[in-house]
Amino acid sequence: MTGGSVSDPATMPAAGGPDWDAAKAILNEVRHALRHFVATGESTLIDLRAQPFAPGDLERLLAWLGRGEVEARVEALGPTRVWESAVPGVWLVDHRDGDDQRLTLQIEVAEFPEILRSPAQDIEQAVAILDARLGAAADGGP
Amino acid sequence: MSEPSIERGLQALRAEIDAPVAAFFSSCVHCGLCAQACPFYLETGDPKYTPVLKLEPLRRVWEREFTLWGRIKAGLGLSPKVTDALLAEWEELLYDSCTMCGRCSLVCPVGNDLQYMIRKAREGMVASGHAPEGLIGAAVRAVQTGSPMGLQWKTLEVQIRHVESSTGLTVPVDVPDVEYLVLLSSMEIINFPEYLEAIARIFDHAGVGWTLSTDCFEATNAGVQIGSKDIAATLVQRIVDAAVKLRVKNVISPECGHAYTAVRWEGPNLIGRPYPFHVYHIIEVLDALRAAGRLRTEGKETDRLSLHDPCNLARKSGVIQEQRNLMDLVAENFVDLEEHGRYQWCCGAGGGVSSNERADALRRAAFKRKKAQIEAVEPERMVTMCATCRTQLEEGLEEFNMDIPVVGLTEMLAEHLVEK
Amino acid sequence: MSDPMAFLLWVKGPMFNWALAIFALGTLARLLEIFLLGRRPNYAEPRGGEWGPGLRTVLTRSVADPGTFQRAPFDVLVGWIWHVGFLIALLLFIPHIELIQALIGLGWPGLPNPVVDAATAVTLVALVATLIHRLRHPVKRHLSTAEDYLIWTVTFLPLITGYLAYHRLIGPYPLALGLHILAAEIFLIVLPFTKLTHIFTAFIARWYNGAIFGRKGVQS
Amino acid sequence: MAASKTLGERLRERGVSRRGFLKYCAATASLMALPPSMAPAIAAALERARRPSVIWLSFQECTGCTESLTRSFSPTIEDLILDVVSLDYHHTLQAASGEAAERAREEAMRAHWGEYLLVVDGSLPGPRANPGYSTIAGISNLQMLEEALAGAAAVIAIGTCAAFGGLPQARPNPTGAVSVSDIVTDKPVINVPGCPPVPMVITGVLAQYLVFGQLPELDEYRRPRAFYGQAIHDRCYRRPFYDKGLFAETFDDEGARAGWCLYRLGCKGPSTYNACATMRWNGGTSWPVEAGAPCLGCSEASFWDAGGFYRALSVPAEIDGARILAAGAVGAVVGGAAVALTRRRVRAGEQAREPVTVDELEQRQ
Repeated sequence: MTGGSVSDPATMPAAGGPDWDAAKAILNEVRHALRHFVATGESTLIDLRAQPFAPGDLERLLAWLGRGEVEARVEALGPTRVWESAVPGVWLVDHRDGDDQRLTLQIEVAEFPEILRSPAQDIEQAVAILDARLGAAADGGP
Repeated sequence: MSEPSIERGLQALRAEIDAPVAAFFSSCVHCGLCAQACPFYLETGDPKYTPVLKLEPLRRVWEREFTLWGRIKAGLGLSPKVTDALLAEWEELLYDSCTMCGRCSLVCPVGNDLQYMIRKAREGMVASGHAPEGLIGAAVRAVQTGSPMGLQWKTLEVQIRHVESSTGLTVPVDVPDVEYLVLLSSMEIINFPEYLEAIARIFDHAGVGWTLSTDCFEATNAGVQIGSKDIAATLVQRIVDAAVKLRVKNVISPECGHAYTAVRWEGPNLIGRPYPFHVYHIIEVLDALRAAGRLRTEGKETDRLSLHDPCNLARKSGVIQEQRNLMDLVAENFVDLEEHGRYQWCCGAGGGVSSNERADALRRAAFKRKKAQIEAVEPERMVTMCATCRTQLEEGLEEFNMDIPVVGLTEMLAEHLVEK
Repeated sequence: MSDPMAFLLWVKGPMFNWALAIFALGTLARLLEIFLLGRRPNYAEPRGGEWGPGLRTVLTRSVADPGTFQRAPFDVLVGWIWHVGFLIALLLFIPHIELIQALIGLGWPGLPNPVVDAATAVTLVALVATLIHRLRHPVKRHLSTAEDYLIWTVTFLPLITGYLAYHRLIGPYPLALGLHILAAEIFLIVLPFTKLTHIFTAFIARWYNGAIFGRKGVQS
Repeated sequence: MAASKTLGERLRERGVSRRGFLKYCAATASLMALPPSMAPAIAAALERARRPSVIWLSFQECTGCTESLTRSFSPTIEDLILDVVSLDYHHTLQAASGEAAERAREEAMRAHWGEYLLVVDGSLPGPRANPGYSTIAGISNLQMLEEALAGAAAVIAIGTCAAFGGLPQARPNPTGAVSVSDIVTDKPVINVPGCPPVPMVITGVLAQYLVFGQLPELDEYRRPRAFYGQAIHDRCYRRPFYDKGLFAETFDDEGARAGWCLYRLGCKGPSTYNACATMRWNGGTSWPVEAGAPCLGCSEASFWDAGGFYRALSVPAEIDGARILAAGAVGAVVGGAAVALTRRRVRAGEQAREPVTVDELEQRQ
């Protein structure tokens, strides 16, 4: 946990919405996605890369969204950082490549981001992998 | 002696085109608002009476001969010529359905002075032989007898005797070096002899020096109405000669609208030089006397009175407040028509229409606009200061069985003079 | 491959210069055709001035008298709306101001685009209304010549093409913009040879009207 | 050539995990300017995608387009794309040179006849131009293009020169340069203009072909709508200033510092269709307008001949003031002369004129 708690007034978003156009449009989309999620359980992905942001807009938007309770890191084809914003169900997924250059930055409105879920096909092979690891241990592991 | 012809007509039209005319025709966008100012269109509903359309012959001459593109179009055969047939067709539009009241000139959003151009267009009609019979008759009588109605001095003389005997005053005739030469109109002499008596009494009351002239008593100008500057100049010259001969300081135009504009505004330009005297309408003179405290009146008319501004006097000459000052002097229940002064509506008889028997039906139709105005105010009597207007109002009101007498302002004023 | 772009460059380049040249030629010819005719001397004793009343009429004739407004409210209102809207679109749209500044070196602040856009939309509707009115009103229908409909079209086209280009409703964009510029050029070319000259001459006409009446002591 | 393996197989061979593949697909969707929800469809398509052969011909060009491509700041994705693409000939990037290089081209053409993707950057001297203005290995550009075209599945014209003629075609076009689509009539052409194109757009278009195996939706200029569907102006973060009428008047005034609209400084954003405003350059770092430079309109045909880069879009290329003044003078003379003639005629008429008399009037009666 690097962000403050949700109840910490110091990190609470300022009262009122952000006043710059790009953020307004995206937050409107987020709001719509949240309602849709509550109503149907379907998640939504919003690509933050292809947006007409002015310099600093993205940073301000991220700051405004704040930090929630969860932060995670995935290592696959370079690091992917995931954190929940101060708004429950609104996640930020920051995909980066091996050189830590950003590939995409997405808002995912869901219970948790898809990238965190263990792929079903991997789980199918999980017992085999576990056995392999156990076998390796029996053969002379630690 | 040559004859009227299309060539002479075109030449006359050409000679009339000046910078204002070119600016006006350049500006017309065919919005049709002039129709909304024209009693002839409004009361007949016939769009052919749209004022700007009445100018088509003049406009064509301008376009074909005075514009670059028009010359090219004419060269290509795309711009129709002005033919004798066209002028014949337009005779009704230029004479029967236009009193040159000038209301359209005041309403046109691009500022076209249509009345100014109608006057000019009539020059071409006369020169090409397309003037109405009634007006030709009046013009011929005016030139030949001195009066458009063929009235002789001896008729007036009888009236003078009559006035003298009823008032005990002397009507001055051919008295030189006085302040005012008084002109009359034939219609007044015949229909409203009260006017001369009123003048005699008012001027005696105010101590004004005045005279009639045996050389010229007629103020009206059939030449202006028909649209011939040659005839108009002849008639104006008679007035100038009489005034110069008697060495008067001022000439008074009678209770007649077009006579005033003819003498006051057109006259000097017809003869090509300024007058050695001033010209006033009788109402201007009376208001000046009032302002100078030389009119002492007693009593006031108590019935509900309204006022008809003659187009020529109000809209076309700026005499608007004067008659109201005089009304206030002698009437306590005076109410203006809704649109009055420079925005007044024409009675439908001016500009030669009343001399043109062919236009009778149109003239009566056009009156309906005035009638509606009068009905809206419901006066007990109408007051005016133009014999033509007065005749039209009387006839029209009678036709519609409206019991509203029409009086002349001068005579009404005379009735309230304090007796010596 | 570059046809619409070539078209745009043509209307922005050679055609634009031709249009302006024809406009200059026609307009100056017309103004001289008017002013050189002059007026005959007026010997009648004036009751009022000419310059003052003339200039006043130049301004006041923009507003209809109450009676005319009552009798023809549509003409007055819609006429005002579309003239003002047209002027807003023409003179207060930033790209137009840039063009004028490049041409004559004079510039002024423009209006925000949504305002100009709204004015243009209103003007388009008003112009369509004037056409319908012209086709239906007895006086207008009777008065109207082919030129009147031509002028309506020539006036309508720059607005509609500008609107379409601004909203990118037709493509490709160079074609849309090119059509708009071409429409404006047609307007300029046609102007000096048709009643569109009233853009200039109405003020001359109003001045003469005011002067003629003013001399007689009437504020027209 | 191991072209038979699918992309999915190749990725797994490289040890890419399923999460990695998911991430790859998300990045690819973003690259193709597709909604993120398309990622599963991309994943499914990529599982099946084959490795296409690409032959890249460079003609009258400055190598800026290739530079752009290799400066793409998503090396992983880039590597993957280029890895799954079999770039069989690219005379700047390939190791081979001289005759060996040309042989590689001929071999690739033979091996993938009818299936390879032909990428062209640079314009070429047209059929009526002197072919000597641009040759490779003694072969004229036109001949090489026509030979390569015959067996190509589709052509991608990379950069404004290939797409529209570009700077070589600028007046007076001494080499008779033409665009690829001026030559190609019977094969699908995708134009990817820009001087150079946004690197991510180049790879995005390749990825699109790779993933879906078909041409993307194109606009009137055969540009993929996904990247060229909106004007710079309509996606520009400075647009609100344009709408409010707030403009930088010079490059160093208050407005310029405050980031106001660059229209008055000549920005061609309103007439330019490209992805700069959203994709940005240098890995999303910035783009020309953000850097304070007006858009030059480099992805549009004829941008090179469309007048000054720093003149507002609505201002004509050249204003011929002398001609306008001359025309005005001619108008004045013609109008004046015409009026003078008319006036003389009227005056002569007036002098010869006989006054109207009442006798004449009566004649009519």
